[in-house]
Amino acid sequence: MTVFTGSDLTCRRGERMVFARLAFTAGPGDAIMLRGRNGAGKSSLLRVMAGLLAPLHGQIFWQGEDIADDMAAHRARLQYLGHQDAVKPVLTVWDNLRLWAELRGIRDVDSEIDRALDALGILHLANTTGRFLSSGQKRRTALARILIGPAQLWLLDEPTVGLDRESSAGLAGLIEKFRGDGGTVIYSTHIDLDITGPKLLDLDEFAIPMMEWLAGAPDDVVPEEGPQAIETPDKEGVSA
Amino acid sequence: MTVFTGSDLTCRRGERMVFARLAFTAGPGDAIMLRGRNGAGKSSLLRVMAGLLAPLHGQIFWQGEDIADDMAAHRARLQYLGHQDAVKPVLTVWDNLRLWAELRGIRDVDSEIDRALDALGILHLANTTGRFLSSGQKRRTALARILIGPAQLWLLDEPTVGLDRESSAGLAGLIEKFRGDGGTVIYSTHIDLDITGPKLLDLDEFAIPMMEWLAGAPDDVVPEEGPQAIETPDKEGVSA
Amino acid sequence: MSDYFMMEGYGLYIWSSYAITAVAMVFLLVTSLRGLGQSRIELDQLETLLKSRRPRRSKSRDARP
Amino acid sequence: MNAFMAILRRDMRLALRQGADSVMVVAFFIVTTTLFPFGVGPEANILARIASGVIWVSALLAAMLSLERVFQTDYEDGTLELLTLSPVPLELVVLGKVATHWLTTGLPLIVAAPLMAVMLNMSTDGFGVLIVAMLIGTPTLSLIGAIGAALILGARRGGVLVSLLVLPLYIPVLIFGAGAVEAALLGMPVQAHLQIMGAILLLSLALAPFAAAHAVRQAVE
Amino acid sequence: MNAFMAILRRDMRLALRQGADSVMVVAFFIVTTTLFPFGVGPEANILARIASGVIWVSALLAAMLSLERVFQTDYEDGTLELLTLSPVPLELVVLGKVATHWLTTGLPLIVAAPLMAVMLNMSTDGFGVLIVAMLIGTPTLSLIGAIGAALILGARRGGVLVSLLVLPLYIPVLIFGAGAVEAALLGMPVQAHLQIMGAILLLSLALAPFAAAHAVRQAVE
Amino acid sequence: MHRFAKPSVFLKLADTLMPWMIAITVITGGTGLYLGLFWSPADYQQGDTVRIMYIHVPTAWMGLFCYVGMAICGAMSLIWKHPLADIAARATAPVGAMFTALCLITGSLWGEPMWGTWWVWDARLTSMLILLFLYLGYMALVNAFDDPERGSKAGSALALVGVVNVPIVKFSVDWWNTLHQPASVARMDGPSIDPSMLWPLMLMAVAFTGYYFIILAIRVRSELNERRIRALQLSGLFEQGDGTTSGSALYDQGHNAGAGK
Ligand code: HEM
Ligand SMILES: Nc1ncnc2c1ncn2[C@@H]1O[C@H](COP(=O)(O)OP(=O)(O)OP(=O)(O)O)[C@@H](O)[C@H]1O
Ligand SMILES: Nc1ncnc2c1ncn2[C@@H]1O[C@H](COP(=O)(O)OP(=O)(O)OP(=O)(O)O)[C@@H](O)[C@H]1O
Ligand SMILES: [Mg+2]
Ligand SMILES: [Mg+2]
Repeated sequence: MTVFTGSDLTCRRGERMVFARLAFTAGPGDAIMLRGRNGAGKSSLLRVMAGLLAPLHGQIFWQGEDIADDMAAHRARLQYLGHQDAVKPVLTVWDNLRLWAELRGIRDVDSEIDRALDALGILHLANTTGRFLSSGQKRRTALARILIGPAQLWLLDEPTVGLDRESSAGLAGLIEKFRGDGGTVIYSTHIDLDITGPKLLDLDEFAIPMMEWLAGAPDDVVPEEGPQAIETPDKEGVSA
Repeated sequence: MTVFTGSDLTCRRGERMVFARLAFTAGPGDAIMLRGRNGAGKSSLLRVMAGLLAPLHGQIFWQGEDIADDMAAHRARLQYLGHQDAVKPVLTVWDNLRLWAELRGIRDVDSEIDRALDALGILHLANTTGRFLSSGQKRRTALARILIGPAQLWLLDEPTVGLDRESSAGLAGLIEKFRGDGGTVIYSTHIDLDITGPKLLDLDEFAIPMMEWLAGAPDDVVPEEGPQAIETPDKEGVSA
Repeated sequence: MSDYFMMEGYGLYIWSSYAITAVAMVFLLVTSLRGLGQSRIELDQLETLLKSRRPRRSKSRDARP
Repeated sequence: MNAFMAILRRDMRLALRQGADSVMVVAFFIVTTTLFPFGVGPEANILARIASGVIWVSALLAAMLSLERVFQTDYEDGTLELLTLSPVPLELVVLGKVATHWLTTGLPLIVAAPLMAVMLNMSTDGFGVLIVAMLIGTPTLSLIGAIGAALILGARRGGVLVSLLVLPLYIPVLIFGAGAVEAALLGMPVQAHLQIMGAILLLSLALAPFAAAHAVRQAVE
Repeated sequence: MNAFMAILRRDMRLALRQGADSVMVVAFFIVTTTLFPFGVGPEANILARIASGVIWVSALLAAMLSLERVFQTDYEDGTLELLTLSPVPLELVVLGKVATHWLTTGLPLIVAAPLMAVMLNMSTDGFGVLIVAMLIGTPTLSLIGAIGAALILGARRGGVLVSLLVLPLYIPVLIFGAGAVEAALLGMPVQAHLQIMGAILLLSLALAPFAAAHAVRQAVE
Repeated sequence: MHRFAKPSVFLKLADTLMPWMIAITVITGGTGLYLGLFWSPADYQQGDTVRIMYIHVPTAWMGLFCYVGMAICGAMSLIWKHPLADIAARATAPVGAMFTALCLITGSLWGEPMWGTWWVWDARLTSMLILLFLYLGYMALVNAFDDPERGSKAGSALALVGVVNVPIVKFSVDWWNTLHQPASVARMDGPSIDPSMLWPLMLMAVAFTGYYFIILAIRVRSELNERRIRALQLSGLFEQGDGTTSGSALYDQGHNAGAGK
């Protein structure tokens, strides 16, 4: 069964084509690991999946429905972790998380936050101000955020940055648990995370030889239809 | 022969004791590699060595003279590379380096910069604007800066960040060459750099157990004599 | 004739407003045209470079796995 | 509504923790207003004549100066993109931020304004209208300002830029705000002025959240 | 001296590349000045009376607004600590930055001031003195401002803070600058005013580089 | 809509229309100038200064027209998300700003002999000044981003918001207690304008409109060129001067990933 699919995705940032003709499929319990050089477009793809960035071309579906048609529903089902931690230096860890709990309409805010902090092993830091956190503790606070409220899809951009070995293993456990509950996880990382059988999606394969794109579409500076002139064969990506 | 030594160094940042009773010695041709967890104080130590930060306690000597006595001379002999690249996005690589050449009073600015750029393999980027550089290219621009003008001491804070394998090897070669010419190099890194026989200085060994420090000196929050109450034995650090 | 240009003593106001308008419009036209010309020249250069590079590049691309 | 309160609560807590935020805005307002007696000279009648204008202009500048950070810090530390991704409408989030800006900027200015009016020798007849006009006018400043603050996200030199974008849009508020006080001082009816200000407030209340949310969405792309 | 020129050259290049930097300052100056007729009303004689004060206050605010970035960007991207570590005296570096600030802020303001004077109906008698007073006064603004800009490095919310630190120090310049123009308009001698302004300039020229350099050294710790 | 506004289609259209636009502009401009300067009579009250009107009024109209055009482009960019609308708005701004500034300058040059002052804070004059500020703010915003596309998008949003201000400021004439326009202007406002003055006025207005479209075509075209140049440069293909490439440089090239981050 597949619930989350994307087809023919092309992404342009600034004047730069990042990837083209990318496709993916994922079902409940699946994990996709994004790989690629710096600048290959891992973050861009995750942002496209989250709906932060509109792809130049192609669509993304959740259970057969284009996510662009009902962004609110898509947002309600996903949790996104970006490069940045979004931890306010003047608020305590607890206060930092409270906003996100309230925005998701959690009823029992207190116990939900405590549960999340406990899962990440930073319950003892609940009343510590953000400014005094080490980078790893900050990252864990950000990770605690994705545990708050129900979700079906996790989009994690290099979640292990700044984590020590132990916390990395803990994170892998959380991901496995989420998958066990039927969640879908898509994550990018440079180091290996101990996840059982993730699908691999290598962004480097979808890189566009700029050269040919530029040569192929001399007039189409603002291409409407995507770079039709590319000769790269249609990649299939991962499939369930 | 030792030219650059420090003794009994204690460093406090904000309210936090970073390291205490640290000592080091280095001679011409020596390389010291700083290691330690995030937040162990590697950057702090390098800043103390550069004279950017005054240690709470202890002194640093260059050929027997306290560097604090003649900062201008110390500055003239050292090249410092921090976490930040200090590359202006709106200036070209060449214009970025020009200021530093001019401030060091280099006579033949053009050829000196070209030489430095060539050594880092980014001569072809000379006229590229900073904004369009990748992080590795930015880092190499920053590294080109330390090649401009004569120096006796290099203080490099994680110089390999953002460099690909090849450029790392190239950097190691530059360091070896500098050492061969009698220079002293002190650098911090999380990954291994291919340097022959660096001395190791593990900052974790000099960490102060905050608990004990606070417990030992309840009303001595700003200790004048360093944390006397600590029971850790007086470490010797590396010695030539 | 010079009476005409004097415009009952208001010549300075009238002619300077016409002149300023003309200068501004010509200036904008010239800078726009020059910008277009420059962009064209630069684009042509890059375009020819692109054509000349193309075969060599795709070869080296094939060489990589 | 719940989301609105959540944002408002968090932002107010941030503003208060970050220390004396509104104190600084008020201080800027007072210092700027105080510059005029130095610049124009101390004649009481001249000062009284220009008092309402000077107070309004200073209030505009003070409100504008604090605009830059309505979204900026959230943008820089990644909070803004998470807010965009949260299930609540972004317009509500924007409204929460506008409310915080008004509570930390507009409201303190209203408290400080009569003080400055006394210093500038304004007749007490105008005080009531001054306060009422500011009560209607300052929320408009916050609303319009939010659009500017959202537009400059990611731009170089946001500070000066936001003033260029926002000040021309503030001018109607200035005209009718100062006009109302002027009219009150001359004993003329002020109803019309205040009604127009109310209309501007309603208009910007209807438009600004959408425009600012649109700009924020563009910025986090 | 060489170092001074190097800094000046680089900073000017930065300012010009970064696009229309001084244009924006001038625009802010013009917009702020324009606000007053809206606030005060269009009567020509009132405007003429307050013209010199308004122009000076607007110039102060415009100079102040661009202060924040004298050191800020260099501080944030690590350039400032490298400058501190370079073998040339930091005071010279500071002086180079002050000169750039003046060239990109003070000088354009002097060019724009007569235009605003015309629009505010100031009598042409005052123009010459206005320009001379601004020529002496604006470098003082840049010098004093540099101290404030260096002091707030690393502080949150630099913009408002710098205004609080710097504006009170600007008041003497404001008093004598506006006073000189006023005197010229009344046909009185202006010598004394200008001499005092010159003295303030010399004093700040002697003190500001050291104070600012000291503050910078502390900031990069 | 999308298909029609494709850059290539636009450029082709502009190419075919260009000679016509130039012809119209030159002919109407020439006749307008001739009629205005030689044929039309001096006004019985304002004398020859009335000849300033033949540029003052068309520039005023163009200043307003260009702003509305910009706002329409902004709306199109919002609704259809078409990049060409952003580019057109961006290309319109300098023309509109120039015409607005020219209106202010010629108005001042007319005001000095007629009213005895260069400037009064009259509602109509100040509304024009604010319009100039709106243009300047737009141009500053558009150029303040490293990514020009983002700048254009932000600018379009601003243009759309700013247009609300135009009628507000215009109507403020009724409420703002002000010195009103002297009678000399009010007299001309009526429909009683003589055909001998109306003709050159209209011809000049047509000529200015033609000029605007010519500049628009030129600037849109060079903006499209610039975008392609940036794309080419960002590709990293042309960074090294000669053929001698070191290994790492070769790795950087030709890939979309080289320069970012
Ligand atoms: C800086 C000064 C001035 C500015 C900014 C200015 C602005 C304008 C504007 C914006 C319009 C177009 C109004 C519309 O189409 O709704 C206009 C029209 C006009 N202006 Fe001016 N004006 C100025 C000075 C003058 C002066 C000094 C005179 C003559 C004494 C004058 C005479 C006219 C006339 C006759 C029209 C045409 C009105 C009509 O029939 O639509 N203007 N001006
Ligand atoms: N400006 C500062 N003010 C107060 N405390 C600071 C400051 N900078 C760093 N610290 C603290 O000093 C300690 C040492 O920091 P330092 O940057 O030297 O660590 P590091 O070993 O370089 O770590 P990393 O590997 O992350 O670079 C950390 O605990 C940090 O929280
Ligand atoms: N806001 C932006 N505007 C324009 N181009 C961008 C932007 N963000 C990223 N890019 C470019 O898009 C490309 C892909 O960036 P992205 O951040 O997706 O890479 P990544 O695979 O996540 O890299 P990393 O491993 O460094 O995180 C890069 O070449 C980058 O230069
Ligand atoms: Mg990434
Ligand atoms: Mg460090």
